[in-house]
Amino acid sequence: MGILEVKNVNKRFGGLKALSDVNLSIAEHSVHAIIGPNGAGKSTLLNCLVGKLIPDTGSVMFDGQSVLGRAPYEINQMGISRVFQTPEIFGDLTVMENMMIPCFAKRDGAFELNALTSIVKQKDIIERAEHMLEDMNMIDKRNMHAASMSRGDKRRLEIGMCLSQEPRLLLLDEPTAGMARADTNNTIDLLKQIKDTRDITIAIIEHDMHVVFSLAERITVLAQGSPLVEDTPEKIKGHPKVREAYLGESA
Amino acid sequence: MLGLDKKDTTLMLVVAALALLAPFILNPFPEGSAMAQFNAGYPDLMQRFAIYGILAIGFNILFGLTGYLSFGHAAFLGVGSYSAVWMFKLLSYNVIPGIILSVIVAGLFSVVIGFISLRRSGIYFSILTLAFAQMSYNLAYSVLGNPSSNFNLTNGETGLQVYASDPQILASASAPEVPHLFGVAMRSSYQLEVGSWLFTFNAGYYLCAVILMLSFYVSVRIFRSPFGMMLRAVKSNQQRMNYTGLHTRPYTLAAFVISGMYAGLAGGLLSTMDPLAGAERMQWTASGEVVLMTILGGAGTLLGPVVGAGFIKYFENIFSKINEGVLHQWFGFLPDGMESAVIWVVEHFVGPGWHLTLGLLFMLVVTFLPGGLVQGGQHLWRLLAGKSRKEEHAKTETQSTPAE
Amino acid sequence: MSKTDVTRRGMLKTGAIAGAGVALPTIFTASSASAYTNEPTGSSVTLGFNVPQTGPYADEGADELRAYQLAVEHLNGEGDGGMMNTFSSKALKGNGILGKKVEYVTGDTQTKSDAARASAKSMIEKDGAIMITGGSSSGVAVAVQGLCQEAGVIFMAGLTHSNDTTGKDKKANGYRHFFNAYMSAAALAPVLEKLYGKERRAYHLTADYTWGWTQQESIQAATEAMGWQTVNNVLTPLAQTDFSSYIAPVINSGADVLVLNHYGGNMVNSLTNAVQFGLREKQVNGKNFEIVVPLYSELMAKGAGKNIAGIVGSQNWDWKLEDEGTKAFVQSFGTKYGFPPSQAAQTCYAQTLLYADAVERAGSFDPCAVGEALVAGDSSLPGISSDSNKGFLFDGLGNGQTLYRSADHQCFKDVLVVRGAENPSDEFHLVEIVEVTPVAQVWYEPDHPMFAGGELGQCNPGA
Amino acid sequence: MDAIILQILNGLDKGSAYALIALGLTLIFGTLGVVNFAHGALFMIGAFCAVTMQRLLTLSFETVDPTKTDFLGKPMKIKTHYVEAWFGPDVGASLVDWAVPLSILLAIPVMLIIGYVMERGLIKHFYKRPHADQILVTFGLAIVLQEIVKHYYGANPIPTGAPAAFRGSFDFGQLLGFDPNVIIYPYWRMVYFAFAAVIIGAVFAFLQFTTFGMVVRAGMADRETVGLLGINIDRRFTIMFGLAAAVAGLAGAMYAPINSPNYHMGMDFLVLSFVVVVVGGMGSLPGAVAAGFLLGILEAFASMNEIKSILPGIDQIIIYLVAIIILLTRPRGLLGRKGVMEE
Repeated sequence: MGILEVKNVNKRFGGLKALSDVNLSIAEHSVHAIIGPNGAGKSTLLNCLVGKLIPDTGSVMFDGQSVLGRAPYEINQMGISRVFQTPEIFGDLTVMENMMIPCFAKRDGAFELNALTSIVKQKDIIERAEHMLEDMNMIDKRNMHAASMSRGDKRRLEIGMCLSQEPRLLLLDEPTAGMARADTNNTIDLLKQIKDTRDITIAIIEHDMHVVFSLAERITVLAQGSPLVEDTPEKIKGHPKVREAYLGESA
Repeated sequence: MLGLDKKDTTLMLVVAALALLAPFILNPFPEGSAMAQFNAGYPDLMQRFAIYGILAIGFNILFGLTGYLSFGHAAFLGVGSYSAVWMFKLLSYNVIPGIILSVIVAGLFSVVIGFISLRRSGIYFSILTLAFAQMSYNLAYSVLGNPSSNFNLTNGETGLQVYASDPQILASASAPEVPHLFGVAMRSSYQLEVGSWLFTFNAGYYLCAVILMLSFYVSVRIFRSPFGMMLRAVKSNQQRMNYTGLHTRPYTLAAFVISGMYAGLAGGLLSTMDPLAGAERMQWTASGEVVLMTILGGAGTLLGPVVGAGFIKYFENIFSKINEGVLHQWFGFLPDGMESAVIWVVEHFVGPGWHLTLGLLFMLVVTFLPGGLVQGGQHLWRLLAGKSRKEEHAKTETQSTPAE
Repeated sequence: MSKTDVTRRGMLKTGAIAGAGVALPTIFTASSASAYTNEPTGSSVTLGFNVPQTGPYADEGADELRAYQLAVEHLNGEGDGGMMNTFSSKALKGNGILGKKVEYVTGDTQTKSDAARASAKSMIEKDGAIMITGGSSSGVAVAVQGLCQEAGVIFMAGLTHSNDTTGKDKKANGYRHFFNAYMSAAALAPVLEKLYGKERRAYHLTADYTWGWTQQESIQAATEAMGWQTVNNVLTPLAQTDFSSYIAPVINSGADVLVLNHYGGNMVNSLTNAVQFGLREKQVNGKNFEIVVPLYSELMAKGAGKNIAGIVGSQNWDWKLEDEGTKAFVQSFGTKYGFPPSQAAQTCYAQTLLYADAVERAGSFDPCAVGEALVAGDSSLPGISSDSNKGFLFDGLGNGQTLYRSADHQCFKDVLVVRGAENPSDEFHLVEIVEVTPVAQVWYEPDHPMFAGGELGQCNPGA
Repeated sequence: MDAIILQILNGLDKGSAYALIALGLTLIFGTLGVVNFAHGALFMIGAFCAVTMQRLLTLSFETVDPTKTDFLGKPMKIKTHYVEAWFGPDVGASLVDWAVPLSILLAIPVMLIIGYVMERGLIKHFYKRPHADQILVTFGLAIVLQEIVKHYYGANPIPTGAPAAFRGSFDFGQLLGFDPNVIIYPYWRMVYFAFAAVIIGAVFAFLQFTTFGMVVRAGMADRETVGLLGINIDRRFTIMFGLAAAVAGLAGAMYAPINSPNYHMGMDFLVLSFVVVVVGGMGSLPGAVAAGFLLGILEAFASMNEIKSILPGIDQIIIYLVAIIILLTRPRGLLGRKGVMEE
């Protein structure tokens, strides 16, 4: 029994069948990659996991509880954090503030009307946020406007924000898309480090095979809305069906 | 002090000083001088500065922090005004129940309107709030205000006022027949004459000033609170909010209701200073006015909205009163031909032309002082002071976030 | 850059107190030494002219302001004296009021009660105005009247036509020279009967606010009393600009008269729309379809253009009247400004003179004394036997013999019934006078149901 | 039945005005992303183009007629229109009579120039600025334009009649088999409806069938991409702004005979037209037109006595009520696109 169990999920958009009979099980503490050509349904699947979309049929269980019908913030509070393809951070806020917000969410829940206490007095939150910034190696940027940072830094910040919530499952949507090689490698190192040091499960959607094969312990290949194969990276590498569906397309 | 850091304490002290010394600051010109026309230190206008300041501070909590542009805040102002006058009619002229009820009723109103309107964002939200306010205005002006019907809630065009036949069950014989605070009439004033200067200290104004300072203080606290940070986060990225386990709707609703209660408070105070509540207070132009005040002064800055409110009210009340006779006094020293030429030009911008001046001012400020009077002013000041851009940048970061 | 015009308190101008003065408790701006609000102690006295300068009634406000300026000139002995020469009371001498030079301040009501009150307050608090006058709508008049009552200054209403101003909302410190909705109806009814007969079915369109309601109520009562039926009364929103959807149902309603209880822009648009729909050419019940506009003004006639031809309504005054007062006023106003005055101008001019005259007769600016003088005396209008027929009787201000009734501070005088000219010879002859309805016909008792419910209360001097 | 048909006609007529204003507003929203609070003022200026045309055609010289006297008892000055002196009384009079249709000739260049100057001189600098700043600057501009018009033309409405040929009403009911004089409708209002239909059709055809229109539509959908193609989208957007101004101006000029123009008529329409645009859905031209007609018809129905007697005051709030209901059931109005002006 994995931490995330997807069973017989179907999703249609008008005449287009985006997901058909998707079954997926992600084991706890593993790094699980989902790959597939464009239009294979990767993003749709991800959106079904985090509450942005609701599947037509099927079930999505996280740690034994259904996530279906819950709003994204509720699913997040259950322990699933998501990193976006383009970093979604609070651009108008400082880096430190960016990091404090998930800390508040972790401590106070989805809503808290603490309108008359000063931020400065929130010692525990400040400590947590600073700690996480140190972990992310960004403490020197704490007073920067988040929007003015480089893309790589924004990505680090976003991952840090997700981690500061201590999620049990971290979903990454093409975390290295559009990154320079050096930034990509830094991100891989960061994710490796996270995997090694934290009590966490990672699911990653990725195009970049370099990233996938450096990180993943198991890989699911999605094509035309349904899983093609699921196996270890070594096996996937040589799988003829995968070559046909995936590499043929991307070539 | 009071849970504020050093910079905010300074700001708070500056506001307090401005508010308490307003009778001096606003009357810089001696009586009888030609410039006395520009004096603004008389009770009615000082009260209006404070009251509309409160309204704009409240509006800024919603618009400046969350970016949700409400075009219907006048509804809460109107509801607050009506509530206060009803308290005068039913209980007594003591202002306390009126002010309290105006805040409560406006709060309830904003819960309902906010709950529905906040289901949409952006311009869709603006139009929903506008629609609610316009409905309130139209109904208050006509259907709900017909004196000959049994259900006369607003007294229509004439405006809700206290009649001798009203119950006033708590009225005591010793209290004045005008709005008062435990016997001190709101319109009673002390006057101080210094040389040819005359300063007026009005009881009503000081009540407004104290409430303004409180409102400003609460607003500073909200700006510096985790809640305030969450509101800025809503403005910055709602998607990330949702995927960080935060429910944005309660945050925006709370901001909406707080800001609606500020508007109700301002409305209640308007009635307290002058116990007649007209329906025009709820018209879209009134909603638009508070939007303009906030943007003109600087949305998202602490002081901006108050400055913007003061600016607009000053033009409305001072410039509209300058007539040809006054101009002849001013320019009487010029040779005849030149005098009439100058007067001909200036005439377009004062008296009936005060709208033109205001319109031009809007355009000039927004073009040359982006971010409003306060931020633009700071920017200009730093340019003049010749500080480097880096320093400036570092400074803005520690400040509250600019508009949008 | 001389002297001290247009500012407050003669006391300061005399410079009696130098150095730091003592803080004195006051209500409004009456200092403890004075007996009433803004007692003028210097060589001048300040009046407050509060008129719409922006918004739809700005032109009407501008005309009111012209009349006020003219009145101030005449009071100060400049110009030709205008109606001061024809006014039956001879107390005014052309040396200001009680020897004090008349000065004035102006403000913008924006035709909003809030703004009007703010403007009036600023005149009282900042400029030391002893009297407030002006306005172009009843909502504003009632609001400012209430304010003046509280502040302890006299309010001389400008153009306000609602019954409430001197009815339900009357105040001891407030005075109205203009006529009202009841008088319009009473004056119109016999003329309508004469022109259109007793068998008529009327359809009312009514502006949905206080003035509209009282106007409609009055005209319905008056026309029903002479036998007309009222088919329908439809309330229209104030903000309405296109009345087509209210006019269309009239066509097949069986009505043969349309009464437009609208004022200003509302009236211009509803009338224009009604004419567009061909109502003027229509035949219903074998009669010509007729349109009635109970309250006319020159500016409305100008706005509606050719559409007003043949349409009957009422006016407080018209410059084409032949009496001496009117002639003097038109001559004086026309010479200064190049066109004849409107009824709004006339009522404002008359109110200013009446106020000044009352001050002279009272010998004081004390609002209570002035108020008493404004409606003083036991003189009464001839031909009306009523206990309430008491007040100040005067003549020569353009409306013939007029009574300022003490019971409710309303003027009683003849009312004009006018009609839009078919072929106006120029832009000043848009309306022609059909009949001057004698005052006896528009008389009512102060406790008439349409005016009941209010109390004048006590005069308030403010101190 | 006749009442309903009449109200449908009224609704179409009101809807024409709403749709025309909303169309221009949406063009500016959609192409430039600018919230234009001065759009109502453009409509007003259009109406005053008609007034100006009438003034131009009635420019007169004065001769003194000693036999008559004016109101001050002086010899009367008789005014003669130049056009009548030049072209003879008949031609002159009919020129004056046709002032409103002729004013289209004036309105098109005037509005294009105003639109061009406005965009190049002011709006251009506000593309990247927050919507709040756009509101402030265009609102300021609207006030300035209004005050200028007020200064020259006064605050009172100015009667601007339709040509005599279009006064009076058309018996519409007889066409449908009703008795005579049951369903009559003013000629000019029918002209206005037809005119609106032509303008709306022309704008759609222009956007649909010309290359220019294609580029603009592409720009509305994705400005950056079109910019990347090396197409000078800015110049086209300037032209679009002029076009939107011209549509608003023509709508105003032709509206003059329906209701006498006054200087604040733009503000009266401004709020309504924003409601129309938003109900139609941001960035959707067909949505704006559909919403204009829908709200016009509903407003006409709400003012019927039968409905008002059940729900007093419904005509005061109907538009806002409908707007709320539509926005709650359809998050982006009738035909709005995702992500336009939702932040």
